[in-house]
Amino acid sequence: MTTPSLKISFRGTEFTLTVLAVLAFVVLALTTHGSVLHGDTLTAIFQFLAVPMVIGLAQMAVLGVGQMNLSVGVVTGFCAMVTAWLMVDVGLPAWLALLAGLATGAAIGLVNGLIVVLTRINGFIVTLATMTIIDGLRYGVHGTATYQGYSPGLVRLGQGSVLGVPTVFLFAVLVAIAVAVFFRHVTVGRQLLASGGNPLAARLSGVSNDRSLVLAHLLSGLLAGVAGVIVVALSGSVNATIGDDLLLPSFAAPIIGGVALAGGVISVVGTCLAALIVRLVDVAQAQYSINPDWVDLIVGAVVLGAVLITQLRGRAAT
Amino acid sequence: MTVTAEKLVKKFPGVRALDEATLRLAPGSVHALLGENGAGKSTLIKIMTGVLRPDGGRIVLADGGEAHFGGPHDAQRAGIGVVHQERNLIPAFSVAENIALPAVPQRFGFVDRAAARALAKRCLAQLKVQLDVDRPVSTLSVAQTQLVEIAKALAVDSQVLLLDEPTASLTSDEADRLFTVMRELRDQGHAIVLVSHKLDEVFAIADTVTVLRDGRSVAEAQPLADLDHDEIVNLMVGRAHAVLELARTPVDRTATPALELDGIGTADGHEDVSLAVRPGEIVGLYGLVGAGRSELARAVLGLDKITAGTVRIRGEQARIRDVGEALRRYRIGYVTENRKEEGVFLTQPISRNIAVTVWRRLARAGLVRERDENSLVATYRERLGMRLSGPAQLAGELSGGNQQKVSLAKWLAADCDILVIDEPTVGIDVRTKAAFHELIVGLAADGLAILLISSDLPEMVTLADRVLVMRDHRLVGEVDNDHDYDRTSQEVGRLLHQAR
Amino acid sequence: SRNTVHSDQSALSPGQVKVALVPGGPHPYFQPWKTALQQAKTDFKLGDVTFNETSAWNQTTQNSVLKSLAAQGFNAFGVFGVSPDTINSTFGDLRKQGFHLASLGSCPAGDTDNADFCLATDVRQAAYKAAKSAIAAMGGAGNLVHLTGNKTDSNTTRRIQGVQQAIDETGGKVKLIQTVTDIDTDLQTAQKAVADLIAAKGAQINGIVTTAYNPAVASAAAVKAAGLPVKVVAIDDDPTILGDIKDGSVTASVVQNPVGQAYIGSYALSRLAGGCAMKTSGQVIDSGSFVVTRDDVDTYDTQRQQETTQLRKDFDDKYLNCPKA
Amino acid sequence: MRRRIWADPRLGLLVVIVVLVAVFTALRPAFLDVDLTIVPIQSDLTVFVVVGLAQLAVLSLGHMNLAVGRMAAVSAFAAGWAYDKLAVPLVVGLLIGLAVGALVGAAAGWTIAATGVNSFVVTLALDFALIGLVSLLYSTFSDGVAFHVAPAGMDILRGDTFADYCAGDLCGPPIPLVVPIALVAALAVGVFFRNSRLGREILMTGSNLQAARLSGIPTSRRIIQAHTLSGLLAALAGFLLAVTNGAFSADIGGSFLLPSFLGPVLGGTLLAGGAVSVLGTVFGAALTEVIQTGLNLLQFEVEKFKIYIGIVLLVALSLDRLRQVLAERRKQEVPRVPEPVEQKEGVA
Ligand SMILES: Nc1ncnc2c1ncn2[C@@H]1O[C@H](COP(=O)(O)OP(=O)(O)OP(=O)(O)O)[C@@H](O)[C@H]1O
Ligand SMILES: Nc1ncnc2c1ncn2[C@@H]1O[C@H](COP(=O)(O)OP(=O)(O)OP(=O)(O)O)[C@@H](O)[C@H]1O
Ligand SMILES: O[C@@H]1[C@H](O)[C@H](O)CO[C@H]1O
Ligand SMILES: [Mg+2]
Ligand SMILES: [Mg+2]
Repeated sequence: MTTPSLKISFRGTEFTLTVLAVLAFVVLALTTHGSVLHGDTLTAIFQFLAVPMVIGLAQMAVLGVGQMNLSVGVVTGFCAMVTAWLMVDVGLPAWLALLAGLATGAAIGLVNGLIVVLTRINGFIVTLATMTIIDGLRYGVHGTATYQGYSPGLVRLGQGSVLGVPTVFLFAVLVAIAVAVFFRHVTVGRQLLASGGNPLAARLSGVSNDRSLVLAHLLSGLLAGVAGVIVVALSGSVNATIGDDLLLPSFAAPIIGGVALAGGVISVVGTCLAALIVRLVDVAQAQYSINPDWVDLIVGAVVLGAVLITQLRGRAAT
Repeated sequence: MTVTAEKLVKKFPGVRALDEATLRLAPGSVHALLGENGAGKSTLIKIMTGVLRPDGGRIVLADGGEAHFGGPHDAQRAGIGVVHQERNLIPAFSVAENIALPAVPQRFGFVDRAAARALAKRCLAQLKVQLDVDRPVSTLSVAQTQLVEIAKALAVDSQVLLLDEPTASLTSDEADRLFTVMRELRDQGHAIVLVSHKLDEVFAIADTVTVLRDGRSVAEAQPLADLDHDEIVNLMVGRAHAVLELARTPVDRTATPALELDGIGTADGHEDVSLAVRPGEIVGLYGLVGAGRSELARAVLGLDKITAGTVRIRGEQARIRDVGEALRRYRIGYVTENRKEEGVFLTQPISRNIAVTVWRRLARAGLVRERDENSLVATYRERLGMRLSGPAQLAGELSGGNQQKVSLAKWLAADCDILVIDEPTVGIDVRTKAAFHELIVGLAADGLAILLISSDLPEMVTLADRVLVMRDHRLVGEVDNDHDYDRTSQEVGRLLHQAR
Repeated sequence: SRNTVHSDQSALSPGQVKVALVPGGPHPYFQPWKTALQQAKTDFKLGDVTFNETSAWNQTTQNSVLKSLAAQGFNAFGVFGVSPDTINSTFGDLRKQGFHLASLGSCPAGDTDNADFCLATDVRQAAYKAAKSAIAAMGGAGNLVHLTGNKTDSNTTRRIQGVQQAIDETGGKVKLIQTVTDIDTDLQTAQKAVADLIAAKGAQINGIVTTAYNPAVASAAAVKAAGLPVKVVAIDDDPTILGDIKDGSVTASVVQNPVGQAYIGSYALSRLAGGCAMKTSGQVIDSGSFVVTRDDVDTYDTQRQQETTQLRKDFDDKYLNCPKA
Repeated sequence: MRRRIWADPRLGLLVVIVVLVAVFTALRPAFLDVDLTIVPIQSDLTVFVVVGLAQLAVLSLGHMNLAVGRMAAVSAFAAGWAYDKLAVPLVVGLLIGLAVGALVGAAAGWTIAATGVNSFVVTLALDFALIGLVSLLYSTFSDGVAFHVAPAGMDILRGDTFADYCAGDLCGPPIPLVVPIALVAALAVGVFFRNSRLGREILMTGSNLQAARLSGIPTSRRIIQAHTLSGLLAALAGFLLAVTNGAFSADIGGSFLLPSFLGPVLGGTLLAGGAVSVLGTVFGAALTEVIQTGLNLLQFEVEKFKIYIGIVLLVALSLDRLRQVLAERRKQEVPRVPEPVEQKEGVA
């Protein structure tokens, strides 16, 4: 079986982004005299890449049906808090708490999706409202205080590595592969993209757009939950501020990665590569001691630049 | 399988699209569903395929049971397949996946791509179409998407197949292949419904006919053999339809051409295209799909790049950068061929759709009054016989033909000297078509210079003073039209197919 | 302009005084305000008290919270202004309408305070102390990093100045290699910034001084996890930080006096409502800051209580002008 | 033209607003306190209506402006700088601010029109860039993060209501002086999109870019103009906020983004483009403000407060949907002229 989408395209967004990422890495390595190639630095880069990657995928899942999910950030924070609460205050074993954290994310996503379908209110607005609600719930768990000292085993696992690769990053990669397989090979995943690409055509072909919408939101919530448990395992301490800075990055990754806002076209690889590029900007800031004001300027330029380059390459190709 | 749609009623704001319409289908026959634009044909088909729910009436299946379609899926399961009037494909998906979409072959919840591709290949082969099934649909031409759409309907094993204007954008070759498949299916006992405005093809293939007029069935499942062309038209129109003789005013061939192309080459590949259209003249531009006629028009209007030659307007050399400049400075209008994508604003009221080209003229101190727009609508509603519930109705709610009228009306309103009209009557019913023809001739009589692009040869012969034939982006000859169909069509055919 | 006087400016009995404490938003720093406020209510027999942290770090929201509370009948406010640059206008409005106001925990930017008084940490001084103790822990030489909060907050500017002063006093023996701002927004951002910093410069860093909560939590955890010999000085005494001091991952924390701010602030407000006036309107009063180390982690609160008692005395003796009873 | 009033989304909003005001007043009579509730609500509303209009200006195209807040911030910086360093009068500073906002908006529009990159991406990138820029500007040109200036008239504009102006015994209503500014802006934007050629051509561009181009509309110019208008209105909102706050500071606009969408979208403006509702935007902003103030008066703890605000929003929106469904049913019964107001459903 030959799958056309597996062919490597030298014109696609993924290729451009790969070149960009490699280039950025080489420049960083050269100008810091190899500092970024140092084990600790690499570990830090990839450990903190896991969450931006997964959160980008969470946004991508709903962009696939032409929706947006403004609640991804707060859901991540809420799931992290719930997981920690279950371990610290309820005393559940870590694995059970993690599962509950994931289930919480999925449940919130399901509710988002159901509201969108039942009320026909635009998902942007629905998730704006649920974002506000979850933001409140996030503080309801433990107020402003920080959870710490839960399951040392989990934290050891979260901060550890396998063959030099941080476990959380490996986990994120597995999640990304699962998401890619879902959208490429699983029937409901394809139907979801069909709904996003042309809802009327999908409906006329017997695809339930409502089901696609609910499913996309559910997946988005679940992935936000995944990001939440990654935070719990990686950082060893969580509080209600977790997730505050995730909303804009959640959009930046898929959009730079070539995902269409209109729906129907997604790119898992592009989203992950874009997350990496944005992450490299952070790293550059620390390496060169850049004033954070400049970092924002740079991120702005990188976002626009990456998209422009892809666009221009795309245009040149046709 | 017999299916009967009995006394279906469907109400839309302002209209009863169906008013107790009945359609009886018998296995082993091709059934033509005819009617003017807006008669309710597509609505009937949408109800029979679960897309719309009727406000009255019922659908009875073979076993005498009443069907209640909650959605397209239910109709599909009941064995009813369909090709809708509008294209409905997923742009980013491959041909194979689009064809397989209504019944995705799967294993354990995973798409079985091999099976999907095999299915797609089989359906395309049935239509004798060569197409890479892995190509994304977004890269296909209009005709190709139409073919994929038909293949998709064949993919579901249905006993009843409803085809809503399937040949509108097909070449006659492609249409013939479709008819062959339709005959095969008929012979296997399928019931097939064909909606078409091309009566020739209806007579060529259909066995029985139902005619809709204003949502009512004025002929129900009559054998087509009992009727002739004129009788059908009279049924559709509701009165004796006189074929009008269009009186043409002779053109002054010595006058300065209103539009003149001299040795034009374009980025799209046109070479050395020269032509002239004089005031009062209708110059036809004929060719097969893909010959480059629309592209030439687009280049003249500044939408594509001109790389060689000169354009002269009323004798003056002109550099047109965009449609706005064409309209305002040179008084050229362009009636596009794709009304849905380029011609009308589906989500906007009809008034704005028509007034968009003349706001500059209507505006007082930059402000436009609704009253002025509405009177424009009244004018063209009358003049073009548009069926609409009011100026505030959204263009998207109109039937295809009426949308086409809106698209033309905006250029008529703009009061141009030169009109480029691209495929004006695709999907337009006979009466409207005649009215369009009358209109175009009238415009020429008023002194407009008209460049008419059409793939409808009879239309060319009816309207054009001269027919230019384009092939592979070059003009290959010119036929002076004496309105004798046989002679002109032979001439044109010769030019079209002669060896180079 | 609007001159309607809402709160009766004649002397109120304590039972008529209703105090509302309004922090900038939800933050661990303000949690002690709740209990201190209740204590004040009992001790000073206040009519009613409330603690409202719904401002969500948004000045417009805080303004409407304040007006809503006023409409509810609260007549004395202790406010941590979200935006030190604009809070004075809000104070001015409320003052005009006859309410009593204290800026608590943070003073408005600039030299004037339209509130009756400001009772807050001298943040410049506190940052100076923090940097000093970090430098001491580093042995008086080496490289220091400063992690802090929102750059558009004038407190941040003051803290940067305080740290710089301590650095300058070492005569070049300690170098400030980086000041990282804007990482107090959320914990994960702080964690990421600290991880990157340690990865890039871990070997050069001898000390980290943090003057915001999330960076403090993140630095303590990161240094502990990496097993680096870096001295971390944290801020405040949230249980997490105290735990870090006890287990040695944090060398010291500069503790402020939120309890004193809320308790004494409420006291002074009730006195003002009772007919007293500030001798100097808009007076800035330091609520004190204390360096807490492992040695005094269990006892530092005594010192704070003493200082708080002293604060009350100072109000009675130095700051307030009260009619003789 | 006959219009069915219940089919108008704005009516639904008005009903929800009235009901909420009644409920809040019953629970907390202080809701009607003139100085502490009515007047401040109007001042806040002034800012948020203009913020909503700034977003609406590009929603007309089916675009988004994620940099509304930061456009307001740079404009406020420019105005503050002019007051501080050039000591210009109030109006001149305002004009400078507006010009800067318009310019930044035009730059965004130009980038979008010239490159064809999605507006979401361009304004997202611009937002990042401006966050950094604003901060750098303030740290270079001011004493850190704000200009504390009060040009003549600013305090009056900030604090006064018409009730402060009396002719004999007759005083004006308790309406802040800034309110007419927002009203004029709303009216102007309304007329612009409803009646002006330019505004209508922008809407047509939003409705179908290709068809607009082929109808002779200079679409690139219209895109730039819509974004310019957005920047201009963002600047006005920034100025109004600076005036209400009393200082031109770096954090102006920091919380504009969500309200900018709430007003228009609650008011029935689609994200898809081609149709806008100015009156709806005013009502949408008013609804948000009423909910916020009402819940403030009810004094919830922070987490409950947020939860309730979200729930009330959802309920308000769902009620509006219910009204639409009912209106649609009636529409089926009575043949009527359909509204040019749009209802796109399902996958957006
Ligand atoms: N969604 C809709 N909303 C409102 N009116 C509609 C809608 N769909 C169809 N109509 C109206 O119903 C009538 C029948 O339309 P229909 O599309 O069935 O015509 P048709 O016979 O297929 O015409 P054509 O030959 O032009 O395709 C027309 O008057 C049309 O304007
Ligand atoms: N068989 C084909 N395969 C792929 N693309 C095609 C094919 N035929 C036409 N096209 C494309 O479709 C478009 C239509 O061509 P063009 O408009 O130049 O032709 P035309 O002579 O105007 O034909 P039409 O009658 O369709 O208007 C062109 O962009 C052309 O490249
Ligand atoms: O001083 C205070 C506290 O330390 C807390 O961080 C809240 O904001 C700061 O300005
Ligand atoms: Mg039809
Ligand atoms: Mg063509």
